[in-house]
Amino acid sequence: MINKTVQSLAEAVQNIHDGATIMISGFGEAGSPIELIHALIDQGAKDLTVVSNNTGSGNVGLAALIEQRRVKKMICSFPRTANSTVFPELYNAGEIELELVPQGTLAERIRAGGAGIPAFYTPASVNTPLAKGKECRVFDGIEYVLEKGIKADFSLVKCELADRYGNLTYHATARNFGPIMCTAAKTSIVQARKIVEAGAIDPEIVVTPGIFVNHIIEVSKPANESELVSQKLTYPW
Amino acid sequence: MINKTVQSLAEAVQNIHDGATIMISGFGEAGSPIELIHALIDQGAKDLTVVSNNTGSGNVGLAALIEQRRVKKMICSFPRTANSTVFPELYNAGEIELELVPQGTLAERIRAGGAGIPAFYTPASVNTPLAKGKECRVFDGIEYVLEKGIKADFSLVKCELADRYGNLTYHATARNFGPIMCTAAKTSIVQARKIVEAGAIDPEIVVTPGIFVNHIIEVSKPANESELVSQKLTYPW
Amino acid sequence: MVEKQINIGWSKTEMAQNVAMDIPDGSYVNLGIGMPEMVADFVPEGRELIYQTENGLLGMGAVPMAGQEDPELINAGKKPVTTIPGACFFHHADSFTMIRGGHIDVCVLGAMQISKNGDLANWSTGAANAIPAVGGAMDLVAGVKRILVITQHNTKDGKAKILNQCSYPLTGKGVVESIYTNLAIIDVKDEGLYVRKLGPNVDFEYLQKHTEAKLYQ
Amino acid sequence: MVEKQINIGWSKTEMAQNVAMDIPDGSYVNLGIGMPEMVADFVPEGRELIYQTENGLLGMGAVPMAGQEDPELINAGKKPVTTIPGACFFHHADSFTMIRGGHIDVCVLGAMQISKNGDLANWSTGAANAIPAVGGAMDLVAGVKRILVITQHNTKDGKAKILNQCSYPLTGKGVVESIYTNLAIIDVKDEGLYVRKLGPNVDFEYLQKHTEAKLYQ
Repeated sequence: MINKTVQSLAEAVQNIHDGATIMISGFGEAGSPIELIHALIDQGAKDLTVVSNNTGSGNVGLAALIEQRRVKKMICSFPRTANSTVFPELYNAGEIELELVPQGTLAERIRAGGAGIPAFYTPASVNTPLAKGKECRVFDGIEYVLEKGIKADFSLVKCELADRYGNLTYHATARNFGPIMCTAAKTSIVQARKIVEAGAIDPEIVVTPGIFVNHIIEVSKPANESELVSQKLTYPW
Repeated sequence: MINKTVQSLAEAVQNIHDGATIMISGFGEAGSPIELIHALIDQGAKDLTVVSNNTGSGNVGLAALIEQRRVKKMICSFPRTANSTVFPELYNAGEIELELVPQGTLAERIRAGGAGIPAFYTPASVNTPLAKGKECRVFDGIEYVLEKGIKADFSLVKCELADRYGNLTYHATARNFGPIMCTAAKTSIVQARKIVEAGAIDPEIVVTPGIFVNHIIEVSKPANESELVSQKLTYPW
Repeated sequence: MVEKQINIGWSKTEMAQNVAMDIPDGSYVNLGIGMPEMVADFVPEGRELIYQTENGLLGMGAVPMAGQEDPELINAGKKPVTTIPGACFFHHADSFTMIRGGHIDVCVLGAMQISKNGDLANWSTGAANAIPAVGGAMDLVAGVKRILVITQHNTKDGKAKILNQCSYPLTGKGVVESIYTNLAIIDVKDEGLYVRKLGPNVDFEYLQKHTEAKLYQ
Repeated sequence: MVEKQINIGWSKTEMAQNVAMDIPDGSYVNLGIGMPEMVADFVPEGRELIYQTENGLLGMGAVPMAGQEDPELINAGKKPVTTIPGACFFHHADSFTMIRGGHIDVCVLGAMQISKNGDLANWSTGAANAIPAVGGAMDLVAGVKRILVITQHNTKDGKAKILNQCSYPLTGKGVVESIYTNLAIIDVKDEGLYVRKLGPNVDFEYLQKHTEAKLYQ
């Protein structure tokens, strides 16, 4: 019987290796799989390339992973956020690389990676510094830049409901990058607020089909990043 | 107040002009907006380019539109189907053009058209006659072919539920090309089995966001193409 | 002296009102972070606008009541929002299908600099030590049908923001349709910058003096 | 004479069984129209396979009981199907994200011709008067991890289907992993076609005689 459920956060992230490329869902704190990130901190993998829209805030979650010097490169659209000090300090000290990508291009590159599209043309960033060194091409009189699909070794994603096949639903704007990141990683690791019986999710409302998911762990009461930050907590506690 | 509902099938299709490119949803009869197609037959527009996975069956729906000599070109992946005689006859007589596109490339070209992606690379059809004359390019040692996004003037789509904003859900495998065709047409015209109050569709389960839809008409008891075909009916009746 | 007079030009709320007046009924609208968000408070009666936020919500409603916030129901500025009946959620690739695909009618953005041909710079000063952060701005200006800019006419230290050429890195080239400042409403046309309306107690000469690029009436 | 003996090789159901044996537990599988569909009936006990059909269903179940058919719940062959608990529906672009993106483990397809280096021709004879129809075959062979072909070893008029080079237009080049015929199971390797298993009462010589391409043991 197919059952993608695992019994602990540690088991969920156990195979992540040094040098891995990891996609991490979330837009700010919404959709950020904070418990999985903390498990990854405990697990020890380093020299990571992380693909995520932001760089975390305070000293928990993604910011804590960066603070532990485990991330050598960030691929993101908006590395500055409220209460984000860890990334800016390391960046200014030259201790972390940044690949800055327009948000829509980031989303499309991830989707392309998952969909077997090696490269596509987009109008975003043409005539800006972010298109520098990239191939530009005119279609029907408009200039576009060639962007490549991104794949990852792992994705860490937060969702709402999951079943044993890995079918997922999300909550509100926590959906954001989760569905496309599940498609673009060799191994997708998902924390669900609740794991339900196969068939409990209406086939019409599944957002992420199980084929894109490898491991599921139930985290019934996920922390809110902003609360941890307001309490000035640092991970590891 | 935004209200995209129209009062008749005739009103829904009234602006379709000669020479228009029209996307028509459906995979076989599942999702085929047969009442909208019949309204288009009544309306009279001609010299149409139709983008649809198949070419219809019997002498109703898309097959009837073709039989009326209103389609100058079909863009599709599978023009032969059970009970499809109209297209093959006209094609062999040289009276209709065919652009044959692999099904996944067809879907991705439609999605690209809707997403502002003018062109993308795909591995499908490389080294086959369908890649002939197209640009090929190697990424990471694998050969891909450049394919262009497709846009349409109109799309005709069948859905399950709709609200006044044009938010849509679908039924089972009738979903197929509907969601992407709504994104790729300047004007998307949708027949819904039921029009419901705004807010009656849970925001988490909307498949087509209303922004992609222009006109909605309720067709509460749509015909099944296969039943009409087995009765050997011809449209116009 | 004219500069010291109190009621020169429009207030921020009046600026937001000016923008809101130019958005037709039924439009799909994306509002940038900051001053652009104010536009939603001044939509003329009888018009219904639908707000898209690029983090995955179409049909964004008002700010929630205190205590009703959901940390996973937020806007692009990461602030709590609500949904209207008829809203829907979607993932980021679908969100930018709306944006890049030309489905959003109007986007209202802030600006650091605007050039006479409608170039916009609003994401980076290009300073060596600044952490660059672009978000969705480049996708929005490349894809949305109409880009309206709302900004103070001059920088805090009195420098012109409407220039012959932007010195900061561009967000997009030739993308701005109209500029709504505290001093004027200016349309970007092929032939140059045309003043459509002057703010209260602003005359053309005064406006030109505070603008590097040549203005036309 | 050997050719007239009755029980040479496998029956169609045995061929389907041979394919089913080679699909591991937990695989995501796409079955082509026709003989490939039979594979689902012979999955060994204890294995759970998930069937994808490219028209938008993952978790396809058995054929519905008479009278329970839904004309909008069909497979790629446009025949009525059912769903298993844990199924889901999706649109065509998402479906081919699964296929093109390498997420489907196994695809079982029919064939008109297969070449010694694994080229597959299964969509068109290239005849002038034939209506060409490709469907999802080219996307499947380009994207799915393992392409298994199930086919009669020879054409109805006795011609070889396993050739040095395909004469029909290709579906894909070098895509076939293994060929399951009534006479043998043959693996396509870099060095050539290797016979893994001979059918009942088939010897290597007989097999080679019915095959244009050179076979290895």
